[in-house]
Amino acid sequence: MKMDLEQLRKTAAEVVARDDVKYLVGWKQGTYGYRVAPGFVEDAAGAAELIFSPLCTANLATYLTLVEELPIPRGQEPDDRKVAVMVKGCDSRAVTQLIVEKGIKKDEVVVIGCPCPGVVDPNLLAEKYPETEDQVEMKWNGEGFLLLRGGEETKIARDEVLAEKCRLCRYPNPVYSDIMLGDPVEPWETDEDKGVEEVEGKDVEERAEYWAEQFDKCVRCYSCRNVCPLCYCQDCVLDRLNPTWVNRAVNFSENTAFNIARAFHLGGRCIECGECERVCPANIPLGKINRKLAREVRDKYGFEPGVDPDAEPFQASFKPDDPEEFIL
Amino acid sequence: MKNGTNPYIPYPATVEETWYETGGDRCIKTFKVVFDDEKVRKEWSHLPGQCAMIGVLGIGESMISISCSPTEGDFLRFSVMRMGKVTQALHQLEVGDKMMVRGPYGNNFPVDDWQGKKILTIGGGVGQAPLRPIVEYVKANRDEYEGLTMIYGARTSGDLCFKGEFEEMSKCDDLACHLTIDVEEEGWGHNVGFVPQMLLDLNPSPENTIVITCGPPIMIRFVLENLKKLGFEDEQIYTTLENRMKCGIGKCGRCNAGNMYVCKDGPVFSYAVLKEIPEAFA
Amino acid sequence: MSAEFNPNIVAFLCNWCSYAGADLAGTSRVNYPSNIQIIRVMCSGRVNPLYVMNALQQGADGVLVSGCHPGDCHYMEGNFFARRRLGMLKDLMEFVGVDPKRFHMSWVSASEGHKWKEVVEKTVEDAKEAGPFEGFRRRQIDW
Amino acid sequence: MSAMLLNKEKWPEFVGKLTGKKVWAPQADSEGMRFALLAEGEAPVPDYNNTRVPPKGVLFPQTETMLKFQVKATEVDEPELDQETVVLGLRPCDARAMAIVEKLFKWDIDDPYFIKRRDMVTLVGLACNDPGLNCFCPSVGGSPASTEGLDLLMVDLGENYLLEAVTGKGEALLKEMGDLLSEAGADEAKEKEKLVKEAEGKIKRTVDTEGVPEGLPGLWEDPLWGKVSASCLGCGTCTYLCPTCHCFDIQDEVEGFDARRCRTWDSCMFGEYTLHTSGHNPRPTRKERTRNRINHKYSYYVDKFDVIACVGCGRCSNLCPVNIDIIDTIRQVKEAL
Repeated sequence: MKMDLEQLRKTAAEVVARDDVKYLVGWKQGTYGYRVAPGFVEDAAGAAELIFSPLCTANLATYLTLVEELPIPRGQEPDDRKVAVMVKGCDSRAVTQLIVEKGIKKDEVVVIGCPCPGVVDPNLLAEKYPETEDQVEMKWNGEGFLLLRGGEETKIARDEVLAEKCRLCRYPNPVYSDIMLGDPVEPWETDEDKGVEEVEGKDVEERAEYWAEQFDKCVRCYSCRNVCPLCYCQDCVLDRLNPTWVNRAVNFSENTAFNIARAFHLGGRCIECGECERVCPANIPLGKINRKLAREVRDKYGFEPGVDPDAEPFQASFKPDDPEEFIL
Repeated sequence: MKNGTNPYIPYPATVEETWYETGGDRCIKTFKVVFDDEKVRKEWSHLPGQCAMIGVLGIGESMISISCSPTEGDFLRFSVMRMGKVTQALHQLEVGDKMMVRGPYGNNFPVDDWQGKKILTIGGGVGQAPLRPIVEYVKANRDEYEGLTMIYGARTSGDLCFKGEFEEMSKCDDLACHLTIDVEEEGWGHNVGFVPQMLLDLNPSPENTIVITCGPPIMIRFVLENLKKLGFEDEQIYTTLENRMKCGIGKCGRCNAGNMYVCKDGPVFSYAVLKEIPEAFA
Repeated sequence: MSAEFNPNIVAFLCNWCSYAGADLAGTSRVNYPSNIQIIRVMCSGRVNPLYVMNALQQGADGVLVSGCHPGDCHYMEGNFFARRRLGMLKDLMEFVGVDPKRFHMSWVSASEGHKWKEVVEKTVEDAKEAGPFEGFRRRQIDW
Repeated sequence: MSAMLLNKEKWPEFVGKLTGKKVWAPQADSEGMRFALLAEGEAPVPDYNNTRVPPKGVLFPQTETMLKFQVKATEVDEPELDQETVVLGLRPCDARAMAIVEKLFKWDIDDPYFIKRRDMVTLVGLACNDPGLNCFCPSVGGSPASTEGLDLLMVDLGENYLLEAVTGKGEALLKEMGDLLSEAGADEAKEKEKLVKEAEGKIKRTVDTEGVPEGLPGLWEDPLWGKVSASCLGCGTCTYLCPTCHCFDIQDEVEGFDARRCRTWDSCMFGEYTLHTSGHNPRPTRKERTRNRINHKYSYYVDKFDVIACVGCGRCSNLCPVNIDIIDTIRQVKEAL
């Protein structure tokens, strides 16, 4: 697949030029190395900086709900213009799920879909090809990737650096979009979810030990929660002090409670974009918990979030014949 | 307290008297407390404008301004509005119950520098609590100050704090007390209208006068505007700030307004200082 | 262990069926283990997963949630939601290493005093098998 | 001060001689390095770039019990802090951060917990021979072999460590080691100088802070804050992983009848940090919070303590999930001046 940057920038410029669009969120070159930063584009000049490459891991749908709503000063009209956002396949599921939950309305956003042949895991990439201060360009190259740095071209095999979420991805093409860029990509054979299976294979005590080690590292920076496009409560229950569900103390007990509660609140809602795992400064494999829950929901309840904008939210609905073999 | 002891240790104080100043959902309750430990009581000294961390063990602590003047006696008074977790717990305290107190924190009104001047206090709602000590201080040291004028307003007569104390004040000729409420009420013998407007109507002379104002941010904003109209200089105007606080001693970092820690460098600021801090009225 | 381990069980019972069922068990003099601490909630659908976690954090060795039979809910459908959510919670807790024997859910109607006895017996027995809960209990080691 | 040599083969013996003290050292966990207490008999060689979480927790633990008490009682107990501690192999930037934070904790009223811990700790630093990608310590007054805040500095000379005592505590530690060490000569000193120079040369990214502390207040309403903070997620990664960030929250926790008052790290990037009970928030959006973070480090702290509260360790740039890069931010500030 060829992602035509010209076309992307032209489309972006057209969208931001529209009267009913406030700004566009896309990806732009980061400040150094393999970094890619979210770009907030308001004019054609900004649109010319946008990129779409295998380094664009960030899920920009989170910015749809992240903006603080301040009271509008008396005499001023609310700014009702739309926000445009560029999405990959997985990100588009977040948008869909937000629409399902009425977190956003369809007519509040302009979704620009980018079919995605899979992005890289920046950690894996840096491990194999050390990061330098130079800005790099990265491209999809047939089955693999092409890394351009300081006039040098390096071919990298796909399996070497492909992000885990992409190996398991079943929706490389946006499921929901207003404008689609380029041609759809061919979905690929997905692997077995080895990460989840490995944990499932342990017995209960080994699992407890495994997660104890993981949760013990948690510093409770809440980046997993904040980056999640579907964690958008104004007043998070895990922040509350009256009553206090989870203490502020950072120890294994509270960290576990925090992480279980976070994962549970994403049950039947997680769209497996892998952002929580990517941003975690302690490298806790949060994706495993989320994917496990998503798989249970899919297998037991036949529900998949973020696919159908007209679906009922999973936790706020039921079927009379939901499984109940666990009930005494 | 002094260096060498752990400043985070609160001392038990017994509630001697308590009463409600106002009613309603966000009611204000005043506590008169006395330290249990004789030594703590002796070592404690505060000046008008300072605050203390008061709380209940197992719930938490809040920074509350001390609403009595040291001239009143060996006790402390706090007027607390019921808002959150800690203040709800405080409101459940009755006479004889224990409150944990540490402090005093923050700077104070420069009462010594103000000797020989006229004092004008402008308060709104619970904002009268930090102003009450200065009123009491001036009342106790009448010879040293030229006079005291108090402007105090609230939404309704029921929202006025320290109501019982104003009657007596208006009897003295060098003390003036002007009360106002937002909306007309039956049997209300005082002014009706907003505080900033009342200030304009009274038209106090800026000469040899110090103004201290405290109240809701919106009131402070208009009071400041009107004071400027009346010709007051920035150095003559004082106010107190508030921010979320945890430690009270300038360590925990959250109460900063610009480069000032409200708990250490404040809460009393002159407008001359304050207008240089961009965050002060945020 | 010489003395027999007596687990602490926290039970969240719905006001309309299970609580009445437990009541019936009491008034009918049905003997059942006394390890259980009952917390009455209006509906099993009201049981927030955080309740379950908090119970475990604060020293419960097992948790039981009990509500009306499907279709009998006083609020028409509360227990259907509970079934979905708590089923998911059970899977999740199992995945993070909480013994599934520690968490049970049951349907007990107001007339099922004997079923209540069975449910409690099963819950207590399972919790005994799982042993004292040491997992993410709020320990005081660093206090 | 005296300079000594320690053969690397004797490293386990060196560590072994620290018995009776708590020893913190960088250790590998499932993903990367972190500072942790050494178990008896362990002596991992400090061979690492830097830990993800700074060692500030040794002096300022993420969760610290301040007071212990019983529910409904009025008596409080203080926890006992009396064990000698050694931190092995921390980086000069992190040690410098401790010296910077100490200024605040000693300002006016002493913070008893920090000070007590500081008095009982011996900081043994390890100079950087191979600085990381985002290291910029020379730009903010540090150096790969800075001794500020350290008691003892180690320099990796290949086969040996060069140990230079900086304070009396470091000297005492050297004495304890007795004949494990041998006297260092002029050659080693030269070797060290060469390595430090090399290390400084390897630092690629720099910032120019000239005029930034004085200029920042004037940029209060500058559009750059909106631009910098637009992509901010409002998480605490940058602040929790910052060796100089020192804000904390105090909470009471109850467990049965036992209760404690504890403090935990807090972050100015959280909305809840400044939220008043009334619902009013003086810093309502990420823009104000980002502005406060940069101002606090580069302006307010300079006003109060005459030093920039950033040591150039590069952690926030490294780990920010959305590439808010402090080096680039200061560059933008500089441009806007």
